[in-house]
Amino acid sequence: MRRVFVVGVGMTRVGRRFDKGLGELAAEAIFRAIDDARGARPEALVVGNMMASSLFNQDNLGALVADYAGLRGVAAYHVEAACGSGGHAVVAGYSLVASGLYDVVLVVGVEKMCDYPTSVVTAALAQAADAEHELVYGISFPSLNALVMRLYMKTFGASREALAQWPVRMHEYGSRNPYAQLRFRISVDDVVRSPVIADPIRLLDSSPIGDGAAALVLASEDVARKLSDTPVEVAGVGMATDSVDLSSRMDLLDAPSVRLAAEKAYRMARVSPRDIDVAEVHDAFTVTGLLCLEALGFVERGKAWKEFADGRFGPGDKPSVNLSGGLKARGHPVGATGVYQVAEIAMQLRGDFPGVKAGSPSIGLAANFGGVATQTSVVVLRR
Amino acid sequence: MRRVFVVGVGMTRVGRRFDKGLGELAAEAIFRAIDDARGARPEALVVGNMMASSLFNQDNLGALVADYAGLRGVAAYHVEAACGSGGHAVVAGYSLVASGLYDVVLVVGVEKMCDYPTSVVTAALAQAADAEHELVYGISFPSLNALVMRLYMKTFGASREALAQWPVRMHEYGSRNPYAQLRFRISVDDVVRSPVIADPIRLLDSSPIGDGAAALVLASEDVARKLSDTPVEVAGVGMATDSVDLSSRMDLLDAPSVRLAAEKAYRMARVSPRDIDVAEVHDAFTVTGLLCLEALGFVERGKAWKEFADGRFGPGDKPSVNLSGGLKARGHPVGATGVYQVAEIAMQLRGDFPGVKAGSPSIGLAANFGGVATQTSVVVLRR
Amino acid sequence: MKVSPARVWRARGSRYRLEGSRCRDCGFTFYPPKPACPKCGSRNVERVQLPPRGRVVTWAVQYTVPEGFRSRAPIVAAIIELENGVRVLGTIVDVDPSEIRDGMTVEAQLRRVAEDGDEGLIVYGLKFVPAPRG
Amino acid sequence: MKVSPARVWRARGSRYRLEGSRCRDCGFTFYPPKPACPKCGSRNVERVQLPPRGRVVTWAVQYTVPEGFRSRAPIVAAIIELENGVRVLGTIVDVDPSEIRDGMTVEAQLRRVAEDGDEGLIVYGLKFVPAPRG
Ligand SMILES: [Zn+2]
Ligand SMILES: [Zn+2]
Repeated sequence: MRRVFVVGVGMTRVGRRFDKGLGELAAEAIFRAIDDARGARPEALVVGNMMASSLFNQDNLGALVADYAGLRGVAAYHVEAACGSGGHAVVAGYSLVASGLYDVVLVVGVEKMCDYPTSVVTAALAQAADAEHELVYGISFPSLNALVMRLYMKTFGASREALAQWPVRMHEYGSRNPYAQLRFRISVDDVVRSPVIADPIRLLDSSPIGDGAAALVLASEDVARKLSDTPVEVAGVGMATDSVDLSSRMDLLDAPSVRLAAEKAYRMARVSPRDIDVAEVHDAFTVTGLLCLEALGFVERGKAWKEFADGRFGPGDKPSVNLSGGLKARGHPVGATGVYQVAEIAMQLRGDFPGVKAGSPSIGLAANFGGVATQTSVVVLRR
Repeated sequence: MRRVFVVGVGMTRVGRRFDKGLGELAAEAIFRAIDDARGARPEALVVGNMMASSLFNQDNLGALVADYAGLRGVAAYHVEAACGSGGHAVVAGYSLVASGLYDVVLVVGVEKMCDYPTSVVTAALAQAADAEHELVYGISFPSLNALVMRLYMKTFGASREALAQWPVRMHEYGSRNPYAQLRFRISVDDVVRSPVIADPIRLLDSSPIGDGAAALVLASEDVARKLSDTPVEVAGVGMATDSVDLSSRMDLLDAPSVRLAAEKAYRMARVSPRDIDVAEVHDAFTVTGLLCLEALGFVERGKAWKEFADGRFGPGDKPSVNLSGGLKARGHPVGATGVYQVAEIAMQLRGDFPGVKAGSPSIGLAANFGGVATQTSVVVLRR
Repeated sequence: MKVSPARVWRARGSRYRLEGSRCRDCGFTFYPPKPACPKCGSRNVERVQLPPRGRVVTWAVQYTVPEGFRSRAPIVAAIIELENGVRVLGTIVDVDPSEIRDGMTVEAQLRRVAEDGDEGLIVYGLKFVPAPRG
Repeated sequence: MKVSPARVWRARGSRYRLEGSRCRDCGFTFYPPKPACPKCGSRNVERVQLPPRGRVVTWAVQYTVPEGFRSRAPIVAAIIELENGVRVLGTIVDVDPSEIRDGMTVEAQLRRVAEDGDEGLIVYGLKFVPAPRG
């Protein structure tokens, strides 16, 4: 297997970007990633996106983004895995380099969600659910996660206030990340009194709606040295699935797709959960952040809420988690999120992440999923 | 680079499949491919599809198909490249094996188009065009191809009757392919008198609307020997892009994405166009079939219409083209088509294609694109 | 969502009659029905009628609803464990959301669930209502 | 198609005023505008106003139209080569389709192009009409 390195990263600040369409916004992140990789010339492009089809009537997205970024002609395709599209695009891009097909591959995640009213975005997000047996009843994506949150709290005895520690800490980190959508601090009180979206999920348990794009330049070993002084190795990748419908899940408090994807990535990188210094996990909602910590093996089942509320997983801890502010505060432009995560971990390992730093980490991890842990990608990076 | 082999194929007959949804139809093809590969156990799944989002409100398609096919847990993602989604999914699946990430990978293309009225399907197909500058004006996908057809006929002096030879021959082949949607013969007269869809394109210049699924089992070299007595090597793959909008195309009668993708695939397989014995090319419309023959290097620019009308490219010719009946008669369930093509070529090379046979071919090629040659994948197979 | 007669017709078993699938190899019964078993992967599955009654395992009261469902807000989503142990995700109606309790018994009834705009098809399906005692 | 005020506003340059981009490095001018040059890849591009007049290079007369455009059928799609050589894909209106000829001169005018259902936004954009002689 050829070794693959991240040699360039680029992000846009998540937020309302009424000024740019899908192609222009993706190009903005791509230009930054290419500049960061000393003007690398990508031979192929993988685009992670969920909603271009349902909100913008735009397919053929790989070609569209290539052309808008001045890369007309390169190989390209679009990867969809709902809110996990970005992370899966990274794995797809990884395999294009590792296979020997291409030496330099660009991965970009892009999503535009702010153009439309919340009800329209809610309908588009619900496409992550089973259209025939969930979406048809008007059940929203937050609602599916609320089912899990209520069960988590009851089963493990977690209090509302304890869970609120997650968004509080995320906003704390986000306030120091220049790319974050929500750069203000909040209190436990703010969380538990914020408007109810899908009881027990409140507004501040939920990631915001935002536009954003993030890009990576991946390169093979020999090329990587020319494009970067601080290449970060993609040491392990894994992907796994669960059912789309929640009805037939074996255990709603397990996240087997996260567990299986992580096992594969750990095995490939020859590391264990204890070796991870810094991680970005998929906290689309408070409860999914907690489930990630458990399924990734950072903490025992049912204990993430307690250990997190007690202060674990902060900067310097092993691992420190979501120093970007996570989906909660950095933002969650759904199909782009997984690429943001890998870019942030790469920067933490290079030492130039512009927000809260993890210290001097050498191994990092990004976990991104579509649906309620329906399909997960895990990427392990090494300095 | 690890060698990759096709060790199993499975297809459904293209047509109206009101009895099955996306998951069930994909599973039908997957079951056949797995049975053909001696009960292979895939570790990963790549799903090619264009319209699940726009027609069925269903994202997270990789996980959905995995679960419906009894593969819950495997790695999965969905690849979109409009009508070229299937071929790009094959390349993505190839790279998952060639990279060493997985030994056995399933690729499935699935599309359901018959549930909705033609106007709704026309709108969904138009998502292959530029939403902001083409689709917004009500311009349809056949119309974009009609622009090219008129220009082709005028520039190269091709007559309406000569072009009609394409669909006539495709229906001849299709009538002998048990998987084909259109299994009846037609005459030149039928073509030139068929209803006008987007003048100069008539109904019989156009591929039909159909439901279908096709699947491949891909395996690494050592595993391939266990799963098949007649493994077919994926000897070369290539992908390339052009603009989505037709406005900024450099030359409407060239198809650079086909040319570039083919060059890459030829180089990798160490073959030239003259070595190809059997090919399946993307005749979504008569003119795109002709452009493919030219851009793939089988015939000079502007001469495909003449050589085809004169009888070239039949069984036994080098190459013989679209013996399946092509998109025109086998059918074009858009996101599945590229997988059908590779499955058909693999069967031609194994000698068990159940329709018109190419003789004893040893090298075959499949070319599939999304849009008007907007993004193309080319796969070269070797016996 | 987009609706078509074929699409609605295909889902008649699962959405009108609460049909699931049962694996003849490992015995796992599940909803919605699928052509293979999610537990053991076997294709040896059969359609089975699921019992209409069950108990609430967990629920959510959803105030933000997708486009097209405004008149139905708030929507109560729930996981119901049917009498044979099979779990079904559905909605609960005819009840004040504040009265829903863990373990509450509910029963499936055929109701109108969605419309395709003002002039399109009407989609029917099962909703759960509090079960009469006894 | 789905429409939003932001989406319509973003396209105002290209759809209301026929703006394209010009590459300051290689000189290539193209439509629609993009942040990089399709020919040389340079990001050194500027917005330019394109001339409203041009000649028909090729055209199609489209009888089967997407949902929402039934009242506009048949639609004439065409590639127009503007006076400065830039090509634009658009529609031609106010003409009997049988009268369209190769090289015919046409001119862009602002027209209504689509509606988001009965009560949604109205989208405007440029359509081409036969140009007055002179
Ligand atoms: Zn079973
Ligand atoms: Zn230029």
